Amino acid sequence: MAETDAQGYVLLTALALPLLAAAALLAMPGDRPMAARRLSAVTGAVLLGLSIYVFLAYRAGGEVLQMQLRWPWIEHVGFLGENGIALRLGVDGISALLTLLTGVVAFAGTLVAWKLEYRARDFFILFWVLIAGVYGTFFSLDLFFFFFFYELAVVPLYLLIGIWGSTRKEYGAMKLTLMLVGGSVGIWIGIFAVVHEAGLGTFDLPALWEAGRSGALSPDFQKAIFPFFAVGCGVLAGLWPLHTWSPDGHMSAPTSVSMVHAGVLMKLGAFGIIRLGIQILPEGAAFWMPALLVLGTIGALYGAIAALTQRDFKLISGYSSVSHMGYVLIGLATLNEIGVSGAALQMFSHGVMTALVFLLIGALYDQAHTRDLRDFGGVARVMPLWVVAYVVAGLANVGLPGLSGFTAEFHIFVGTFRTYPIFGGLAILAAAIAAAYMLRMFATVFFGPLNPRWRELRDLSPIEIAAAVLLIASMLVMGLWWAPFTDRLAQTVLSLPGVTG
Amino acid sequence: MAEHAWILAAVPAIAFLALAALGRRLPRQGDFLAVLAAASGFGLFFAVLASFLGRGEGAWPVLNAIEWTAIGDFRLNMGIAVDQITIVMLAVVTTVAFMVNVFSVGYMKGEPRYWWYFAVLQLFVASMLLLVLADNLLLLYVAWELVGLSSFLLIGHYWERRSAVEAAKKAFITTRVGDVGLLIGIILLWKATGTFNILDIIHAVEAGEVGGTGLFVSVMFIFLGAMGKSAQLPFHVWLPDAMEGPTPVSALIHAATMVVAGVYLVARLLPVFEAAGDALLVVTAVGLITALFSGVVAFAQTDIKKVLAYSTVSQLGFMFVALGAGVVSAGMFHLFTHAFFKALLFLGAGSVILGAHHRQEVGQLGGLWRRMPVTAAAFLVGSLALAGLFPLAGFWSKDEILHAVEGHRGALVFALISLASIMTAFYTTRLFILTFLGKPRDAEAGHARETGASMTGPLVFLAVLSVFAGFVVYGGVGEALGFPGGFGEFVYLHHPETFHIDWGLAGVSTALFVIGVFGAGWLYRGGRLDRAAALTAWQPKLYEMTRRKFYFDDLYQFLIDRVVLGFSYVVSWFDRFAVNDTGVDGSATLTGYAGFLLKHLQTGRVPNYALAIAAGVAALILVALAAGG
Amino acid sequence: MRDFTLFIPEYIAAGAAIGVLALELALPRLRRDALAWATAAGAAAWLIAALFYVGDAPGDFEGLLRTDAFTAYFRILAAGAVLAVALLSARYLRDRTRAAGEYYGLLLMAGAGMTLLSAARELLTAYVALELLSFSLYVLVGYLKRDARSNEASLKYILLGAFSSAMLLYGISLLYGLTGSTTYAGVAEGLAARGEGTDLAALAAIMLIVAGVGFKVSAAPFHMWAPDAYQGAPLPVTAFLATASKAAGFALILRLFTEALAVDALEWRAAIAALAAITMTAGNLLAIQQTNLKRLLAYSSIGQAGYMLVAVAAIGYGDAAAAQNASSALLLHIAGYTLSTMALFAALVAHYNRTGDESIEGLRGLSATQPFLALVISASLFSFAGLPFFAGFATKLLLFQAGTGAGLLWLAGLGAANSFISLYYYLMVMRRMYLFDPPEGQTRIRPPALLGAMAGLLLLGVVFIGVYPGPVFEATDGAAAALFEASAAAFARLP
Amino acid sequence: MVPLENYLVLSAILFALGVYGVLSRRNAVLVLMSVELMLNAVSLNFVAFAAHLDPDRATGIVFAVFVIAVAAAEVGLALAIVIRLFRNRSSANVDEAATLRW
Repeated sequence: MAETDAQGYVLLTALALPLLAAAALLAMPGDRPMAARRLSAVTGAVLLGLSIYVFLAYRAGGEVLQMQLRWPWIEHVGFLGENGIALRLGVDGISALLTLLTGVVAFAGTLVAWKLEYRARDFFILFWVLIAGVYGTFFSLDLFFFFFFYELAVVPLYLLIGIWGSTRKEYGAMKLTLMLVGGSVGIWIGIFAVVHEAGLGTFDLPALWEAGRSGALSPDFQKAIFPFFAVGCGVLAGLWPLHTWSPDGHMSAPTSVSMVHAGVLMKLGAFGIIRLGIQILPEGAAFWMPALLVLGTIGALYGAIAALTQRDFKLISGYSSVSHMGYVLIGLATLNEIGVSGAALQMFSHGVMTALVFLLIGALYDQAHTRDLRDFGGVARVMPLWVVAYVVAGLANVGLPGLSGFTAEFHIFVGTFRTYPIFGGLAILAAAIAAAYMLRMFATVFFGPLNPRWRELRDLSPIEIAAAVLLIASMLVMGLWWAPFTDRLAQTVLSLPGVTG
Repeated sequence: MAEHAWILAAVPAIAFLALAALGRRLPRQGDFLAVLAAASGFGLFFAVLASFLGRGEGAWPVLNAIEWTAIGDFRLNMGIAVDQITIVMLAVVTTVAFMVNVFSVGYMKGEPRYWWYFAVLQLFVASMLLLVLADNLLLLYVAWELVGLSSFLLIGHYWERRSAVEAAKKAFITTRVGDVGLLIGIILLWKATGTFNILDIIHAVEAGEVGGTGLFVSVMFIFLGAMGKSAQLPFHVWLPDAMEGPTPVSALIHAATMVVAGVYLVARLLPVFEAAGDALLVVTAVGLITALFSGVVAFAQTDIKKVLAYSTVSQLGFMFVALGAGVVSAGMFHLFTHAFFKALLFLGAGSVILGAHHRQEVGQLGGLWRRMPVTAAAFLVGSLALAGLFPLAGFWSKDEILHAVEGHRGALVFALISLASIMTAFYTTRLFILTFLGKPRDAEAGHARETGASMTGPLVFLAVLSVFAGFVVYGGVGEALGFPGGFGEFVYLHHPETFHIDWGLAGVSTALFVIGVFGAGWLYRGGRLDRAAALTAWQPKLYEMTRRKFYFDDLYQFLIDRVVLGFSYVVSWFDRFAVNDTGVDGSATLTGYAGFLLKHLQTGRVPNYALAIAAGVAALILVALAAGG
Repeated sequence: MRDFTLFIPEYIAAGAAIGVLALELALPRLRRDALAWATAAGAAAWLIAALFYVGDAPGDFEGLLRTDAFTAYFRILAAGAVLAVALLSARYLRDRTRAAGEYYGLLLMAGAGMTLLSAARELLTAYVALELLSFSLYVLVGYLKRDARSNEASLKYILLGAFSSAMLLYGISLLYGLTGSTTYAGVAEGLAARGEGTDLAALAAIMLIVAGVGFKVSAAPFHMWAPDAYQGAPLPVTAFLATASKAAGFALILRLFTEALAVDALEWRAAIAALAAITMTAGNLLAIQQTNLKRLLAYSSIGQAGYMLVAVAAIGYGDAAAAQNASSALLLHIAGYTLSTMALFAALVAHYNRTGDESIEGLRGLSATQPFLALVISASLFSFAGLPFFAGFATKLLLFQAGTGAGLLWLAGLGAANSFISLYYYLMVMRRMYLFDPPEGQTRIRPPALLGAMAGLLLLGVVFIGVYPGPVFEATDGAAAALFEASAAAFARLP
Repeated sequence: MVPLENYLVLSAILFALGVYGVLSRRNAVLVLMSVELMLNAVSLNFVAFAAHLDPDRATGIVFAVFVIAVAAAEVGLALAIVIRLFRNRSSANVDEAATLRW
């Protein structure tokens, strides 16, 4: 029972800070948006610092779980036996990487929400509750709190999209929330079954992992329960048939919510599949992974093909998110160390990419109030910085070497080819289609003669530039210098049960 | 110095960063910085060459690698490898880059985004050098993509023009499709041999660890990438459209360097191609078909740059035929000489275009011989070199190819390649006559002026190279320059071959030259088009087909619009209605409807409620009986 | 032996009831909500007295009543509910009717009845306590004499109540016939002595009892009275119906099914499981269509009853340990549910006092006019749906986990699916409050002092259980242990 | 001594009649009378069981007395509500009192 070490409290502060910020904002009077924005910006900055610290402080060579903190919560009551429920925080390679992603995207999201006028304070309260939920899920090593924060990240979505959203916001908000909570029904059932079957009367994840590995959970049981976790988390990860909330949800969500949602929340789903699926039910994972692989590949191809002919900016990036999350699922499904680390890298890379894309779409939509591609043309003339940022994001999306997209996709393709060459080929084909729809957008919107209607569009504001630079920097760092990311992942990925060396 | 050859790539890269960041604010928008970088690159090449030759044959190839990433037992090292083929490529790239940079200063004066043009040019040179220096396929793929990116940016330089943007998009997507093949090939090779390092792969293949259809499939995928980048049939459609970019760009990228990346890749992996079943046969066939096809199409083109573009595609076909015959020295030698005279022709065309106030259509030119003597002379040297006149570079490299084909391939291939070289001679002469001889067909062409020194200088330099580059094939000349011998002794596959002139073959190739030149001379004598018009009248359908480039562009456009986009509409429709409206929303309305039906049981009347209670009791008893029993 | 000191808190409650009635007769000109404060004081005294009995050793009154941790739990619940409803009714009744004495008297009586019901270990005593509670509720539901709907609601409630209590009695008589005794222990021995094989008479008796009790906790198909009664009754009474009456029902079920009928678990457990499944599904599906707030909360409460029945089914299916875990989780869920409902009704009464509008439509723009009330309503609705930060998350998770412990994974899964469906209509309510603008001209209004404070306090309780359910769970675990200690003998005979 | 079964059959019949009365009658008062019928069946049951099975007879009879008492209270209460209904709607018909539905 790893006890608390000093760095554990760093995780606790990173978790508590957004909640405290939300509480502080709740107490503040609603009519002073500037104060709310400043408080949020400070919180965002501190969280970014903490996230970077967590990522860097995670020793690549050390043992898998680091920065542990354990506060017993409920023990020896009812069916809860020894170490029943505990606020147990800890970070492994994958969650350290995703923490960094959350820090970056959340700070960018805060900056983008700066120009939000309508009920800014309420927006930030819900925003920080969502971020706290995300941090909690990446940190918690206790199934009770994992699910607590997993749901917490979904709770504010309805209001965030419903109140501050754009086109068809009510439909988008309801559909998004219901589908995500619908998915968590699967997780609920999975939790009940696993906690009961393990017979330890505890929600402690490492104990359940041990039970999964040591055979306390019989192979048949694991095969039966894995689909619940896979589908439950798969909905949030954009698993193919359950992905339709992504295009609609993003179309109606406000900019910073889209950024955080596509950037981070979809990774929560994939992270759930690792934490609950692969780690607790290794035999179940080994049995079901081919099915997940097929769904992932369909998702990758389907998302890319559908994005080809969309006319709305956000729909294109919505479908491209489905496609890129398809890669993550393929990476996970390969169950070999390169593929799975590729999936983790893709989570980070896609997170940063999509956040930048939604930031830029928001910047354009706020001025032009239309997202139909055909209305635009030659925007480079009036918004050069915006175009440069979008081209960088687009090229990362396409997998241009030197940017994070290629790093992740390369690992996934290599990993997939090792076990399923045909699917590897299909995945690469999907990447080529990605080039098609991204180039199509470049040609119709950025270049070519300027559509006179947009003569007075203004370029990115300084705040938006800061957020964009932060996101592009993370893309470049991962694109050019792989070592810090892959070294941290190596240890954790190899420790996952069922992952072949 | 050879093991630090990566500096060659680093200098232009740094120049790119400097220009991209503060190009707009630099004096003269930083063009001097670009020329300086290209010049230092040119100089540094000689330093690397000297250090490379100084080490002696035993120490080749010179390697230098660092560990890039490691996950479990998956190790990845990145680094550079300098061997004979690399030296040839370095020579070509640095020289032509230097010339193009100098030429661009004059040509691009007054153009929009002048600084950005030079910035991306440096990015291109840096990534091309990285491609050539890479010791493993992964780094090669990285450079391959960066080269594709810079070509996209340069073709689309005048992005105000819709046609330029479409051409850039077309180029990027077509090469990208090829890159898909390349990446699949690389990973399949990695799966078979366990490494990305080129030399290790070659040793593994030669040691026989890998073979059979698996190797053939992966080699074909790699060749797919080469075909995409080197614009071989059916991927050739993007190169003629790439002429939308500024002409110096066409000279550097679409003549000398980028398009030959495919040839370099095949040359580099030739031992693997040899071991992979009849891969070389495929390479020969593709090269041959492309050479013949683009030769014919070049007849009917009226735009100077389009003719030269199709000529490049055809010459690339020649190189692939040489490699297909298994003779790497012939292929590389033709690449070496072709780079110079094709760059010369393109820059000459650029000078013509600028001189004749942006006229590119041959129909509007003519009689420029007197108005632009230096450009005309340089263009003549380039054309004759391309056509294969005796002492010029083109003759020696084409002779080497004929020699290789005669030795390793059958008479049919020899006949076809000869026909192709006749065509080369024919369209080169046609182009020269229509542009420079006869009377000016257009008022503007009437008073064209000779371009400035900064542009004619490079023309002269390249003209000199086009004349004397061929002699490198001789052992004596090679040793004089410090090489172990002639080109054959320097660049070889298994064992060096010393060159000795075969007069019979030389006679044949000169005959081919004569047939081509005089055929065109007779048809277009004195710049008059009457005989040509008569010929087209005789076969109007055939002429229309060649002029419309055998409808490849229209076929692809049809395919994309109907098949790809059509399928995409179907998929997005399916996603909208089937998966979303029926699947997701459908189940929601279903639940709601169930609630609606149940609601009507609640009638509000007490007897109904009492009935429900009584029925409930009965039902409970039945359930208990069924389960309890 | 007769130890009268066991039920002093109940005497205080009854005394207070009579005192309130006397107070109104003696001083008719008294301000009407003064009675509310008197009742509240009485309930508070009762609550404090109840706290003294928490730690005591189990006491027994003639084998008929047993005061242990289980009874203490329900005593506190009843006192708390009565206190809350009294405060809710203060201003509500002042605006609607002159005579309020009987209202508050009966409220206290109902509370006392509830505690007796949880203490009863003999069929007749249980029946009398049940009827004491039911009769008080029949009157309370129909208290607004001039309101036709309140009248109609109480008519339906009493007719169907009488009908189902007749069924319950018939079952009890058959049981008496079969076992010759009316104490739970005696019944258990009698049933055990009857040997193996399904015994149609016993089966019929048990099913009739299940019907009677099912009516009390509004389990489908005996639930049809609930929506009309909740809609017709005055708002505070609806709160009392949803919390105290339902809790009392489950107190009776727990005593009855862990002791008297434990032996024949094989017979009734399938029926209870089916009842649970039908109740939660019917409750949630019907709630989707609702436009009236009270009716929506009626169906939501029926859904919650379905979730609670899962624990009862678990008692039938699981072994002694699994049954005890299920009971403790059930008691925890009841505590969480009661707190959430009371918080919700505090906010709704405050809103109703100002607007007099019961429809969901009436809540439009509440987040702009009264953000604090909107927050409390959203919190309680999220608690019902089982979303984090709020009691429902922890209690529902632990309840279904205990249910799975007894091998009822399918029922727990159905419960999870139903909670998901329930989220839809809770979001529809929040949609009105947050996504719509308030009717024009309405600006920011400060929430009423008393109800606002109450809502805030209860909200804290809801969040406390949601985040840190530890202490409350330990208390309910103690209560469940006491329950099973009482029925240890009967449960031991279980095969 | 009349055999126990006869009493049980009689009480079952009474009970069934009562249930039928509640299900079919429209007038609230008649519904109440049917419920009374059912309660009488219960009392009969208790007395019969007390007589035949229970040696000291006390429990059954006490139960029967209580049932009668509670039944009386119930009718008193129910009639009060029915009168209220009659005042508001001038009819005791249960079907008309159906405004609260769905």
